[in-house]
Amino acid sequence: MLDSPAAGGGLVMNTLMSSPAQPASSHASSPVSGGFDVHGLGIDARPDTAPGAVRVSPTNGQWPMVEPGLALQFLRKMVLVREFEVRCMQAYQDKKIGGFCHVYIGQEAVAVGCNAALRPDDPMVTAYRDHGHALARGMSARACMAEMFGKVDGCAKGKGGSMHMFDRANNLFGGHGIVGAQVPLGVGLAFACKYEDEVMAGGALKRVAMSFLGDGALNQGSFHEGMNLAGLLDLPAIIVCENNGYSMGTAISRGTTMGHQITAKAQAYGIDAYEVDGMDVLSVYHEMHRIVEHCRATSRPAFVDMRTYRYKGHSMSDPRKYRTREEEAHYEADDPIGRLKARLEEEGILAEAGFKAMLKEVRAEAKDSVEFSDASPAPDLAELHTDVFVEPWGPYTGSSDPKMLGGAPRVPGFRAISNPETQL
Amino acid sequence: MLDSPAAGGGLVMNTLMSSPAQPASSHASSPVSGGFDVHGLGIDARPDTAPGAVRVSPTNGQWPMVEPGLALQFLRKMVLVREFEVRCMQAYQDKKIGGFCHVYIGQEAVAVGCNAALRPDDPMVTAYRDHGHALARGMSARACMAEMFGKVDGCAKGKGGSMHMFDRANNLFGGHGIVGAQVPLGVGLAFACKYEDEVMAGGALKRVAMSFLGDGALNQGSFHEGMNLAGLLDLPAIIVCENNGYSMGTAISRGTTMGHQITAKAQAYGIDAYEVDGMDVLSVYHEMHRIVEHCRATSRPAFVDMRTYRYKGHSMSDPRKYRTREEEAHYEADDPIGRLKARLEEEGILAEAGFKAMLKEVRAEAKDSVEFSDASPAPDLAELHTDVFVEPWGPYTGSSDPKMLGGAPRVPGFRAISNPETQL
Amino acid sequence: MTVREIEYRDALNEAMSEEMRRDKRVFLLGEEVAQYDGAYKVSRGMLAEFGERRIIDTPISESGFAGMAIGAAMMGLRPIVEFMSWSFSLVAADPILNNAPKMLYMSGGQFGCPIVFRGNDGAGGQLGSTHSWCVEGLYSNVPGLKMAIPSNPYEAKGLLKTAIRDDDPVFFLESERMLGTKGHVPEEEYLIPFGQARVARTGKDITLVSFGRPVNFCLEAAEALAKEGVDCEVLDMRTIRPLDIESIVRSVKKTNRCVVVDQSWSFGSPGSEVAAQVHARCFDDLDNFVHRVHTADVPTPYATNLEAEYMPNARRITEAVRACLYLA
Amino acid sequence: MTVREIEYRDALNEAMSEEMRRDKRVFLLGEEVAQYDGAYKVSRGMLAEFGERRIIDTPISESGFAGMAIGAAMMGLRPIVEFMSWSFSLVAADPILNNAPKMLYMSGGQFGCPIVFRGNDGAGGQLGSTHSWCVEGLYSNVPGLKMAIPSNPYEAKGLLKTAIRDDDPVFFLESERMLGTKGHVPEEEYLIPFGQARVARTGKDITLVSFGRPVNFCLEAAEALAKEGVDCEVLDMRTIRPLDIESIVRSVKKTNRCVVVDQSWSFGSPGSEVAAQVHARCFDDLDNFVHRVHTADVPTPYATNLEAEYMPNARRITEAVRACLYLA
Ligand SMILES: Cc1ncc(C[n+]2csc(CCOP(=O)(O)OP(=O)(O)O)c2C)c(N)n1
Ligand SMILES: Cc1ncc(C[n+]2csc(CCOP(=O)(O)OP(=O)(O)O)c2C)c(N)n1
Ligand SMILES: [Mg+2]
Ligand SMILES: [Mg+2]
Repeated sequence: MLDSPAAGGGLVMNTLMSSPAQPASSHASSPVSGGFDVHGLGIDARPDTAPGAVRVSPTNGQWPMVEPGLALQFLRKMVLVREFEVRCMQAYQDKKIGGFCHVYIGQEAVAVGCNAALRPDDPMVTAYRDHGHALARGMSARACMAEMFGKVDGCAKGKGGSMHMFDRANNLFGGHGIVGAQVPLGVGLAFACKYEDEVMAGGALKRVAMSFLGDGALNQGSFHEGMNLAGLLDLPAIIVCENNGYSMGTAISRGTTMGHQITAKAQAYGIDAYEVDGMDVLSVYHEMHRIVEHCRATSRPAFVDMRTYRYKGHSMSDPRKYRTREEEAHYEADDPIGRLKARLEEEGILAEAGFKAMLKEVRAEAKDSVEFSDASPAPDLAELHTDVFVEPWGPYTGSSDPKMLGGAPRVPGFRAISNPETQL
Repeated sequence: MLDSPAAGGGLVMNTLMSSPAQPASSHASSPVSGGFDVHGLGIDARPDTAPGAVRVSPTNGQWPMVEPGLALQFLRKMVLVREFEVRCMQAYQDKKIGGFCHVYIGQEAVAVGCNAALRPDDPMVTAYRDHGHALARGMSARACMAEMFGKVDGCAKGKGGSMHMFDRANNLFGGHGIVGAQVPLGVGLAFACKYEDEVMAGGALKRVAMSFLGDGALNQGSFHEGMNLAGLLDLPAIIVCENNGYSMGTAISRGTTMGHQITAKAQAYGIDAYEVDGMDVLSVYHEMHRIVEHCRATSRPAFVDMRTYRYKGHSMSDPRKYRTREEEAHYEADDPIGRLKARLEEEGILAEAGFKAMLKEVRAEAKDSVEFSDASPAPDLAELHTDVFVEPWGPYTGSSDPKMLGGAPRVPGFRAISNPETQL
Repeated sequence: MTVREIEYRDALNEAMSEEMRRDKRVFLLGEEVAQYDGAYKVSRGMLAEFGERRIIDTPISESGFAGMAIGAAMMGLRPIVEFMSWSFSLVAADPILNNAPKMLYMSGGQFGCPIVFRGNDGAGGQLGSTHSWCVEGLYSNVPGLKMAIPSNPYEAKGLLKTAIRDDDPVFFLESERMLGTKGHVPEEEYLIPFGQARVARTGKDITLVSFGRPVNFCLEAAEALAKEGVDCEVLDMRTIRPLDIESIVRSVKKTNRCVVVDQSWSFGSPGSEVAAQVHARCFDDLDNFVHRVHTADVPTPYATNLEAEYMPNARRITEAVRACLYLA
Repeated sequence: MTVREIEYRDALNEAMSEEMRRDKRVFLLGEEVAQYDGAYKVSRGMLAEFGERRIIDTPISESGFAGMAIGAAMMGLRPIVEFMSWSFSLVAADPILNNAPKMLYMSGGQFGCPIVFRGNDGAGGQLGSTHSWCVEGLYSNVPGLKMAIPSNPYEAKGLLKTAIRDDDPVFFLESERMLGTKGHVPEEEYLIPFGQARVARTGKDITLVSFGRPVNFCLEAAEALAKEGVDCEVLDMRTIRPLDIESIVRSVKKTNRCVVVDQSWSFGSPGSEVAAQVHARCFDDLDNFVHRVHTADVPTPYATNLEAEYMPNARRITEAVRACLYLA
């Protein structure tokens, strides 16, 4: 155990192969800190045996600071996600956003830290709680907000909505609405990374694919089938479980066996499993950086139990009766933004005035995204019938009126892949 | 490790809770015996910590003999299954059996030993390789064979076929054709056992439900969802993986991560896992008896890695190119029937003449099942439209000829349940 | 008779609660049905009344818990499986289509499957492509199942009670869009038999055939058309399987024109089935071909305006009626 | 042109092998496709030619490997996913229906899904209830996918090559019953475009519309009927989506009668869709309603005699034709 409970995240590699003699549940009752621990397990710090990675460790419970520019970027992005989500909630109340809307407040360190550990050409895929990932990946707040407003300037022209954020330029392969469904997709992204390297590009690309899922998705068969495939085919797949302790109103222990130690799920597939403190962006970044580079070097999949917490309800209509306000307050006190801000001030990188300026800028950006989306036009009704096929055909409008599809413009060959040696 | 490699099956309970410090893979390279081990792991004998069960152990590598009448029943049933399957193969060649036909030769000890460990009122469900289970449960060879012949005297009037053997009188809830699909069903049988006890019968019944699956089914999501539910709801579900080392032509190591130690799959759900030598009916019986009674007492699920081998191809058309004839011969030398016969002779329970008489009788029974099935009539064409609904309605025969279903007779209330306090 | 107005969700709740009081074999399981009182509050209060043995929260494992419930039904229990949305039933397609509707047949009549699968069905509310399934378009193709789709609170209660008592698997398609809709539901017990359409409006000029929520759009369109002097008969089919084709035929033989309004995609849908059967049965009676109104043949869009255009609505129904009457 | 007869399975093999030679992005995955040479030997020899990177054995995880292939397709690869049988695709219904056909739409045109799902479809051979699905009855309801169903070796090769080159998801429905059937397949390369029906037989009295294996039953029935002086036109639709309704309409306007033969269950099927559309487009041309021949509306029975009665066959087609011509 680390000295300071606040430090939280020691990197833990949990495989039957590497440390079988270490009783996994020895710290089962130690909370992360304070009296609340929705995950039912403290994070302990067993030795990291991952080969080939530069070792970065917390000292006195604190993760090393990163280069100031990067640290400020972390802070700015986390604040942007939060301010953006606050605007979302407001817009949802104002009925400018429809459908389901799942905000990411509390989990910002995860998307921001994970994304920073990736290369821009590494593909990423996530679930429906996806605004944070989209912004972290580089989607503009405007495109993200306009999508939720159902406007033509949205990332998907308003056709996808809050749960389905796609961004081809930034290699974000979607938010996905069906719980667990994105795991096999993410394994497929990893498959493609490896395939392109081995069959087409001669080993030059070395990308890894990162997939996110919620703790509730651990109970879907698709997660298990995806894990087995990743393990079997030795795919560069990094599977990050954003373990916020709840799936809707179900605490993890009520829905998931071994919920106190979900790394057991990865061990069942012989996949290296890590526990990471997701409330500290420095922890996330350092840990994920090593996991990512280890994966890039070995093409072996990894599973991450990313301990985090969502401050708000599951979606906009959730009264959160299944947990106490005290528990929420406890986690809010452990806030990733607050934590980084304090570190930056402590280390003299950021002063209060600087933070205020950043906040002002970010708030303006969030506000602008709303104004932009208000002003953006609704998609033309003709859009109803586009993007159904790359090579259009149809539609079948019933017996009254069969007619041909207007159709989307041909998408030119998708992502350009290094000389596919094809006559196409 | 036991002294004699031939003994094979020590009972192993494998949970993170009970023996976390024991490295699971320490014997990973010890074969069961000889040079072949499709499972990639020797069976070791860690202490059995299952509470509340009478301890029966092998001495000098041999499991204790059971009461002679029971032992002879084991032998007879195993021989019956084998002789029956030989007849099936013949009838399939003669095109009297259609569709797919998966024979059970080599695995007889599993169905026979497991069934003997159950009470007749304990429900059972299995996959498509189900003739052995049907016969072990008590279905007549006639009903089983006639089903495969597609005749009206078949257990399902010829409507189910080889993969779908149902026997309500004997509480066999089907063979099921979709790989893995029967696992949630079996968990549901366990659910019903517990529900009837708790909600309706006041704890009087105490049944357990046994489900079988092949090693290939470990890769289906339904297995995982079923396991999680069984663990979560504390169901009296015993899930037996008939690990014959292959799913069609795929050796377990090529399709299943941690294939050398599939108990890891159960540990992921906090479910007690056992490894049992499935080539020795005494091992199967003793081990399963304790597992079953432990489950009955605690209502906790159990998972069994039942090591076995199929001597024949996956189905009738399989040339078995994926393994050597030497490997097959090795397992055939370890034959469950031969093993029990030798023990019975050794212990003076059965003499050669007695065995011959038994064999003759059983062969006659198998032959009779063929003759009976030959003579049995095909179902009446009207049967095409029966058994679609308990409360008939329909069918929709297309626009040309919509008409009402003749319909099955109302099934009277299914299994009679202890006073359901219903006004129905 | 007391005139009492309650919400669609409460009508469903009453149906389940009454049947659970009546028969201990009945229980409810699904995601968030117990402690959360139901994601949409349909099972509000039921945990308190029936306890956790009979109101069971499940993990997000549709295939697992649907299969589990089918096993329990084979044992003689009578599970009600709540899918938070039918859109989430695709991961459970194998147990609900390969097991439940075939068990009786495959076992030669030995094991039935008295189970109700229920949940929200249909687009609307901007839930986007993955969450807006009208599964009647898919699943009604499968024999061995019954399928009910209530159009208002009264229907919801009466049909659900029948579904729970039915000895066969019933796919019960509710509407998230209507959960808060109020309607008359008597205190007195009633059941609505399967396979008997309801004449929601009598008329002589044209027959509108519909299922579930769109029945209301038909009534809306009929009101508007009445002002133009067009007198529509509206049939609420109540069940898709069994389909009460006789009532349709009777009506069409009177009106000589028919429009089918079906919220699912057009291709190979209940709507095409009705059209095909009406043509077959009323070949000499029809003055025009059966017109059909469906959702557009595209994945469900998110944007408000696109989604509104995508779905059947009173305007589109009115247009179809006019076209069918050669008024367009 | 060389006259060369090869088996249906080899026609499929050639289509895949040629396209894999042509385009490195194409690969094949599925259960037993590599080391076993295919459960039905369709991929015989392909591991030897293309190696284990491109011919990939998978575990029995249809949902997992279908989803994985969809992810790979989003990256620009062109997977061919073999389902040993389409009957096993129900466990993968979510990825194949919720992801593949909707990705382009949900992403506003950013990510397509150039993938082929292929495998055996249809009853016959006594595989029983769980293994005899005609998934066209279920899946053709879904927009965003294309669906091809070849009726002989020539069609199988030409359509599969088109499917592999198509930039959209294609559901390719083969027939285990026909894998050993021989037919003329030229050495020279050819592709068969989607959405263009083939006139398998010209005739003037009645139009038989069919898909896949039952096209052959129609031809058989047509031969028999010719002896009775009934001259049938037989259309092999080739693809269910897109449906070449124009060719059907052209033919029906000539013959004035139509029978649809569809191996799937009747309710809400491709057959009901064709009937509904033909009635709409040929309302004034038809001398009788469109008659339909389907499998019986029951789960698939195992027994030989029941299964034979269950399926569409030449006798039942002949009866429907006679009925449609008022000869019965
Ligand atoms: C297959 C499926 N079942 C149910 C749902 C409804 N649903 C949406 S989110 C959710 C909870 C998921 O929780 P978790 O995976 O922990 O993610 P979190 O919301 O905590 O980010 C549920 C049940 C769904 N989208 N898909
Ligand atoms: C979902 C599904 N996929 C594929 C198949 C085809 N199939 C039937 S048996 C089998 C192999 C199963 O192997 P295993 O589970 O080890 O059982 P065993 O045959 O060894 O008894 C396969 C792939 C199927 N029936 N269901
Ligand atoms: Mg969660
Ligand atoms: Mg096996």
